[in-house]
Amino acid sequence: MAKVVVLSEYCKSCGLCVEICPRKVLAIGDKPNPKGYFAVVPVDETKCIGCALCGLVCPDVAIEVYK
Amino acid sequence: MAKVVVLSEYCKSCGLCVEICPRKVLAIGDKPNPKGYFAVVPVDETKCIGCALCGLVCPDVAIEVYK
Amino acid sequence: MEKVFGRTKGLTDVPFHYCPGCTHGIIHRLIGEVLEELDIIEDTIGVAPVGCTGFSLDFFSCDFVGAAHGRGQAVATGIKRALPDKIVFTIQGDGDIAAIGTAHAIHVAARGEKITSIMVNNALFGMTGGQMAPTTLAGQVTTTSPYGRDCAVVGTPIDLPKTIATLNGAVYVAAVSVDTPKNIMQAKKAIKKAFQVQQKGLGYALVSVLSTCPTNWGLSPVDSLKWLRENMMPVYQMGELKVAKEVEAL
Amino acid sequence: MEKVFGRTKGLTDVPFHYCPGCTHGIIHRLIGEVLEELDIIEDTIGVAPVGCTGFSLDFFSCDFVGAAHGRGQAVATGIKRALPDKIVFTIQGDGDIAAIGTAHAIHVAARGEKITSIMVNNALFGMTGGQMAPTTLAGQVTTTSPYGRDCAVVGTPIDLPKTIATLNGAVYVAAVSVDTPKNIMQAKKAIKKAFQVQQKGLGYALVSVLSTCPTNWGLSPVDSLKWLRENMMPVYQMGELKVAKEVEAL
Amino acid sequence: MEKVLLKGNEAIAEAAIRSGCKLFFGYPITPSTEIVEYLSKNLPKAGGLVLQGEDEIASINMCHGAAATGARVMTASSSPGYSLKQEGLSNLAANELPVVIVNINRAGPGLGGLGPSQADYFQCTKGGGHGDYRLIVLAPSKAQEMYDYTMNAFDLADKYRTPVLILADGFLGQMMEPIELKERPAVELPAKDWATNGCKGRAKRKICSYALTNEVMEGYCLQWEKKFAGIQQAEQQWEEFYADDAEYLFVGYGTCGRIAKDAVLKARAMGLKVGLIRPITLWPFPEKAFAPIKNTVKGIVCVELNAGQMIEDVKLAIECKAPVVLCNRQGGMLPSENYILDAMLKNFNIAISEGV
Amino acid sequence: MEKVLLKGNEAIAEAAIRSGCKLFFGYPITPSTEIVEYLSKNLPKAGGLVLQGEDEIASINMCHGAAATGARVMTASSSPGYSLKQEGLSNLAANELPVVIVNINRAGPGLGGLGPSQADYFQCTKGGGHGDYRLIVLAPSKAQEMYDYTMNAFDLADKYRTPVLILADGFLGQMMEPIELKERPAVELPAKDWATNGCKGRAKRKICSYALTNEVMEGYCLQWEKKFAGIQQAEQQWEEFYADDAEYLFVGYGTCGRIAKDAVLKARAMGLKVGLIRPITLWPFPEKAFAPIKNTVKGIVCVELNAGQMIEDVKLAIECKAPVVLCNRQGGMLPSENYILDAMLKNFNIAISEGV
Amino acid sequence: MMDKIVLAGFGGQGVMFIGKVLVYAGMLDDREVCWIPSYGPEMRGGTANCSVIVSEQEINSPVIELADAGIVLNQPSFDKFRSHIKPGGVLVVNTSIVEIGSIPDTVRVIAIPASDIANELGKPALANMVCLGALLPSLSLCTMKSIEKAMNKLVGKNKPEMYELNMAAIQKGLDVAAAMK
Amino acid sequence: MMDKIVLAGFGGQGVMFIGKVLVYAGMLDDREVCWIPSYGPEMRGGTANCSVIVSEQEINSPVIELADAGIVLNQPSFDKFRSHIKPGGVLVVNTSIVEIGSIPDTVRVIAIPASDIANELGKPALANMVCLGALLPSLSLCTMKSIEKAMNKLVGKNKPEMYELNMAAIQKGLDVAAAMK
Ligand SMILES: Cc1ncc(C[n+]2csc(CCOP(=O)(O)OP(=O)(O)O)c2C)c(N)n1
Ligand SMILES: Cc1ncc(C[n+]2csc(CCOP(=O)(O)OP(=O)(O)O)c2C)c(N)n1
Ligand code: SF4
Ligand code: SF4
Ligand code: SF4
Ligand code: SF4
Ligand code: SF4
Ligand code: SF4
Ligand SMILES: [Mg+2]
Ligand SMILES: [Mg+2]
Repeated sequence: MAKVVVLSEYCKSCGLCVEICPRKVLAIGDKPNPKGYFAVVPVDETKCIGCALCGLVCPDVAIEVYK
Repeated sequence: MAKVVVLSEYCKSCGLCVEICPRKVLAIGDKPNPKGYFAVVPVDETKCIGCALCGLVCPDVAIEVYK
Repeated sequence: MEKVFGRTKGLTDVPFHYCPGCTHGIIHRLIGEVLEELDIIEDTIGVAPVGCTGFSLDFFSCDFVGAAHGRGQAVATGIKRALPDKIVFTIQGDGDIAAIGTAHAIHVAARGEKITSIMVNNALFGMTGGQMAPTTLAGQVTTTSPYGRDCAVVGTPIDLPKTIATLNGAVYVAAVSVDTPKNIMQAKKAIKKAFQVQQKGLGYALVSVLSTCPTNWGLSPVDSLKWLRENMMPVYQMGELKVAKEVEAL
Repeated sequence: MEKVFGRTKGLTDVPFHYCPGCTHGIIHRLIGEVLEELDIIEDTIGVAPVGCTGFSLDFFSCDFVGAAHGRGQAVATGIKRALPDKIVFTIQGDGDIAAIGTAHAIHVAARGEKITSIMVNNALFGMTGGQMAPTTLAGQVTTTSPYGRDCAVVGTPIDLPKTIATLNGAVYVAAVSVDTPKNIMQAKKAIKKAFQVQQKGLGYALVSVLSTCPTNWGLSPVDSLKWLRENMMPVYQMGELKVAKEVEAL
Repeated sequence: MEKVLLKGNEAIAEAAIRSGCKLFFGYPITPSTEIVEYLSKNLPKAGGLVLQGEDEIASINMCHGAAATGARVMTASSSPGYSLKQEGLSNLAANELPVVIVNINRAGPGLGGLGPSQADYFQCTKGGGHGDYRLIVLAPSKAQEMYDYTMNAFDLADKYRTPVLILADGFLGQMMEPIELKERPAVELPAKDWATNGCKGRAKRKICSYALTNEVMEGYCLQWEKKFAGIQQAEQQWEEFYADDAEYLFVGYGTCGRIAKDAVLKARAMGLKVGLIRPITLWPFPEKAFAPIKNTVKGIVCVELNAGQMIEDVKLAIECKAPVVLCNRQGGMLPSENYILDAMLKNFNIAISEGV
Repeated sequence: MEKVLLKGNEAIAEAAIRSGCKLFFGYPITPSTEIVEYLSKNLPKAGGLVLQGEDEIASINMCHGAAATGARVMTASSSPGYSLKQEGLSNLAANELPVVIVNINRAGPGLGGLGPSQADYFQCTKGGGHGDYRLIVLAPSKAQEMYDYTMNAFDLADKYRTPVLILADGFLGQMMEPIELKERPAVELPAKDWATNGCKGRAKRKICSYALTNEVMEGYCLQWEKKFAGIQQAEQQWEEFYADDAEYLFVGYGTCGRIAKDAVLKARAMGLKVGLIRPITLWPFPEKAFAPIKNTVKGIVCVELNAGQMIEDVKLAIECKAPVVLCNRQGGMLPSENYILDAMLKNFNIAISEGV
Repeated sequence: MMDKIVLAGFGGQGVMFIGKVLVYAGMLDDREVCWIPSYGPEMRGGTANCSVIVSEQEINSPVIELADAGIVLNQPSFDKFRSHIKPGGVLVVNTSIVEIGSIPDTVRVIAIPASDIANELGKPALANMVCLGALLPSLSLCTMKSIEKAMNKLVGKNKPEMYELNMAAIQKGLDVAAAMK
Repeated sequence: MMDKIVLAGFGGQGVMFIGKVLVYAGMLDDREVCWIPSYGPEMRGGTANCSVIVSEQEINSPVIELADAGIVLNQPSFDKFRSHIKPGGVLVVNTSIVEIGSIPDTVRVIAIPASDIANELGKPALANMVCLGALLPSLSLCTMKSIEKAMNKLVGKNKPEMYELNMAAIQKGLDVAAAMK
């Protein structure tokens, strides 16, 4: 069991986490955050394996991973 | 037959030519030039072999060698 | 459930000012993690000269001093000489360290200043809108090389770590990248070692990190990583360029 | 009888200002001879920044520009870029090129400026009365290292040619000495090659010449040559440090 | 003539090209960077060369070398970068080398901000470098003047063999306005018979500024002093705007000068006799502009984007014969025409009825 | 107290050591070099460190770093080297970092000569760097003052968190005079609760001078302006010499100040009411010294080693109420007391009989 | 007569381009014009904005204390510029992205879902042009005709299809706004 | 009362040292003193010179237009300084090296073959001290006694034999000059 949390106020919608996730857990969301970026959201949370690759590549430290 | 000429107004009496001359042709003179340096003079001109080592080491280009 | 990945204590909670997808942020995080892991947050003074990293004073949890463009390493020298027991590091752009800061880069290495420098190499002046830097690649288009960098006129890109490695006081010199998870892990290792070198007082340590500038490269963040990989990594000598004997033991 | 040795046309008839026995004079003469032999006196513009060579503008027969301390290579770049068909050279001290002029030294090499630099290395700041330079030897006493250069504090002497050789645009880098007739002849050869490199437009050429400073070393001219031989030559890598492929043909 | 829209910075660059500037050495810095960017694109087409120096010091010294050969050459920077050029500028002045320099003043001191500022006035006009020298300083107030004054700058530099500075701010540099790309006026300039460009067929030349004795150095100083005194007499430039009958006067240059015009128009609309003197040359300061009014003007408001610098020159120009007050904004902020008009009304207790 | 013979430069260095200066970063340049040489020998004995920077820019920025930690730190240079420090100085002022800087002014512009000069007056007092800032500038006139003022400089720097400059010339730097090695006066100084020395047990600190918006930057500027205005009120220093009843006045600082004293004595011996004001702080300029006399003095001779710089401040200080003429030498030359007395007699048509 | 117009949004949203179209339009009509970008470090990741003045008289002060009209393309821009419009002025708001908060009621707000409209036109990037169209009728010195000339100058020759798309978006914005009245 | 003294010669001839002896002597006598080296690029290979002022009053102007006394050790120094002595002043000339050319006849010249005398004393480097001895009687504020104190301070403790040699040379100079009168 693993869980990914996106701190959406940090997210800038760069898409690097979306690209790297081996399970396609993440996707660009459709709600702008206060800065106007469409923050990433986990679209298929249950598939997350907690590999933390998304966190590793996130340039804005917007991701937390739990396991 | 060789000849060494010291342009005494250039000479600063550093002694490098005296030291290098294989024939001991040169020596520090005893008359100050206009700048007050005791310019080198050929003391035994006839021994000069025109090797030009003195000219080569003279930092003030004060030496001419003829052959 | 346990947190297996999250924000390091080495960083404050201020969001980065960087453009979306800019890997400056990754490098910041790695440094923050190293500060935390070595437990030196409270003993460290960071220095950031101007450049995109110039606004990073807010981002790290340690004390920080802002320097003029190019002067980070001189400022760091002053700090370290005043406080030899503290840890002092600089984070600076390629333009900063390899153009206006060249003399300081050479001389902190020559003197063996016991400081750590992280160079963020994005092959141009990012902050000012993407001009050519000494590190700009052959043929690369920037706002001041609109027809592509012409090496016949301005020379080939400078590989600063290679040059720094010739100086005795530089005991650890590495060039790393943050384009893939694996390289990110390796980058962190190098950065950590560069701080450990200082902890042990061995000499000067430099880590050059290849980084993207999606904004000025005119590429998406994902494409930027690819561009970096395909264009920059072959040009710059990668890996540990110099590991002095006393550093090998680390 | 024929004159087999005498004053070259490359020099004016103004007596040098240098101290008695200072080998700056020998180096000047060699450059003058090379200018004459290559028949480029009228096509050459020399640049001398401040330092003992700073007053050499009167001594050479070619046009000359005086530069601020450390700025000779930047000034030379400006001249060469304006007049690409002329020959441009700098003559500068070790302090000048390896301390305040560092950035320019690195970047003329990086850019491959088609100029020739002659560095006169006497292991200290001569002009200002003998202070420590980055080139000062370990343990050497100067007015600012009164207890001898302490490398643990200020680093080991910098071997600039070695560092310059890492830069692609530097196509010819040599270190020579003028302590013996044989070495003087070799020095001249290197200087000549450095000018020929420029004539052919191949890139940047640097010749470092080890030189004495009897005044500030506190030694007689003869002892100074010995000191140079015994103390400086083992520290600095001598000979041709870099001969790029295109230069080999010369 | 067709007009084109250009940023002020681009106008400077275009004028340089059309002035026969063949070399540009510079280092990017906001808000001056469009100059090097525009030239990188367009100078090569005109047979010239842009070379980025490794820093501002390299750049100004490259200008030194290029100018020594007789070529027309320019560099541009902004406040911190301009500070780095001070030793170089002092050298250029001492070596009497014609170079055109641009300082797009941003807010300082220190790293400061990028907004428009006039806080480098002292640095630019009184010699930020060591020793007695002055730069001719031209202060445009709109894009067209960025263009025109740049052309003038190259001629003045060659005429007097001296570095000439264009001083503007980020606002003027970034703002886009229509420009007439006028042809250069024909000017007669002295031959560059001092250039070090190889001594074929003539005696060798040298360009340097050191003196081995104090006596010789004093001789140099007196020569330079004389030259600068000549420039001071001959080259004062300013614009007058409703100044001849003005009882109260604004003095402001660059951005402040143009804003003050609207304040003058407003005041005139109120029936107040208010005018403006806009210094165009900051050095030489246009003292002559003040000669006719210094005994009659009732009060002067000096409008500046700094803590009060040019105000000293204004006071000296009128020999302290009327009150001079400062109206300023700092740090990149601009005053509005209302703000400066208010300053005048309040400081001098001008009742609006007075004029009506 | 025992007197020792020291060169002026050495006196500065000794005073720095006795002021608890722990770090010196500098780059040799005639005629300031004895400072770094003396300290290289003696600072280590006092537990301090001398580090030669790779250049003047490195040196001033090393000072920046050291000062940020709260340490007392100094650098020294001479005119061309001082020019190179301008960006750094602007940064120090903006970052409010206490550093003592020495400029042993030599003849400029350019490479110039090594003789005594005051041609850096503008550069030193009006801000040679970019932006609105001032250095507190102290101008000693003899070796003892080189010592005393240096001690004062460190305290002023810490009191106001601002860089302080000692401005002297090569003559004062090289001349050897007897000095009393006075103990430091006890002074209370604010705690350095802003220093970046590791955040153990407290919130992190940062020292920087950039602003992301013009509004914030204007706030900074206003703060600095206020601080400098406070210094201007509180810290004017000057020496008066026969000034209270003077009808004619010399104004001169440093070397000129001491030479002018002999001119005053000669004039007084002739029965002329001549006096001297010797500014000690060049910034803030001692306007207060002129307040009592500005309505009565008949004429002022400003004695300078330049083409006329301080004369502007003198005119402003007396609001142009009396004629001010320049008496100067340049390029390293010094005026004699006779030369400057003559200038007074001639310019103001003072018949010697007038006073007798 | 004089139009002072502020334009704001994210970097990628093309506000600078709106400004350029307006300023060219003015110039080609022989007006006095000036275009003032905001610049500075805050640009990085923040909002981009510029202003344009089109005038019948010489433009002395380029300082815009309160604008006659404005366009805001994103939330931060709305928040910043809602207080920068003079009483009686107009603010065009891209309501596809912006939530209209409080705003002085002296300001006439033209709320238009520009991004959605642009999407419909097949090019999301055209939201800026849609807004320009919506603003056009409120400007005193700028007509559709001059905009056409400007657009022609700016993109016409090189990219005829872009010219068409831009003009279509402007027309659409004009129409939608007119319909809303 | 005030003595203004100029001292000139080659770098190696010890003129600076004469100056130091004089200035220390003055200080130890509680006079006001000041020692002014000439410095500058012209030093390299040229003449070295310094001046000393010993005074009963505070020394304001340190500028010496015309000196009361001088010592010149080589030809270039003589040529330069012969015109720098005030009428009635004294110039000691090392005639071992210097050829005395024209000089204002208001100046009293003490011509002394100092280098030869120093040679005889076994140390050619002492020509400077010989000249100092020759000058001493002409100074108003400097006695043999104070010179002794100064020499003691400057070299005494460290090199007693140097002290003796120096003092002997000074005495010799004094004697020879006296004998010449
Ligand atoms: C003295 C000075 N010169 C120039 C600048 C303008 N400037 C600021 S940052 C920068 C270059 C930034 O490039 P780099 O160091 O590579 O950092 P990046 O932004 O790419 O991370 C320049 C030229 C300045 N601030 N100060
Ligand atoms: C900006 C500046 N800094 C310092 C100096 C003083 N200075 C002149 S030459 C010199 C160093 C000379 O040493 P080097 O270059 O080795 O030449 P050398 O005299 O030994 O031949 C220095 C420090 C100066 N003139 N200008
Ligand atoms: S932890 Fe791994 S699997 Fe889970 S979201 Fe992140 S990258 Fe995908
Ligand atoms: S990598 Fe980070 S910033 Fe980028 S989209 Fe994912 S969470 Fe957002
Ligand atoms: S040429 Fe040779 S032999 Fe003759 S003097 Fe010179 S060194 Fe001696
Ligand atoms: S080497 Fe030259 S300068 Fe030296 S003594 Fe011989 S001739 Fe004279
Ligand atoms: S400009 Fe480039 S380097 Fe700077 S923050 Fe943006 S993407 Fe990163
Ligand atoms: S000081 Fe040294 S380097 Fe300079 S001329 Fe004298 S001996 Fe030569
Ligand atoms: Mg970069
Ligand atoms: Mg040297």
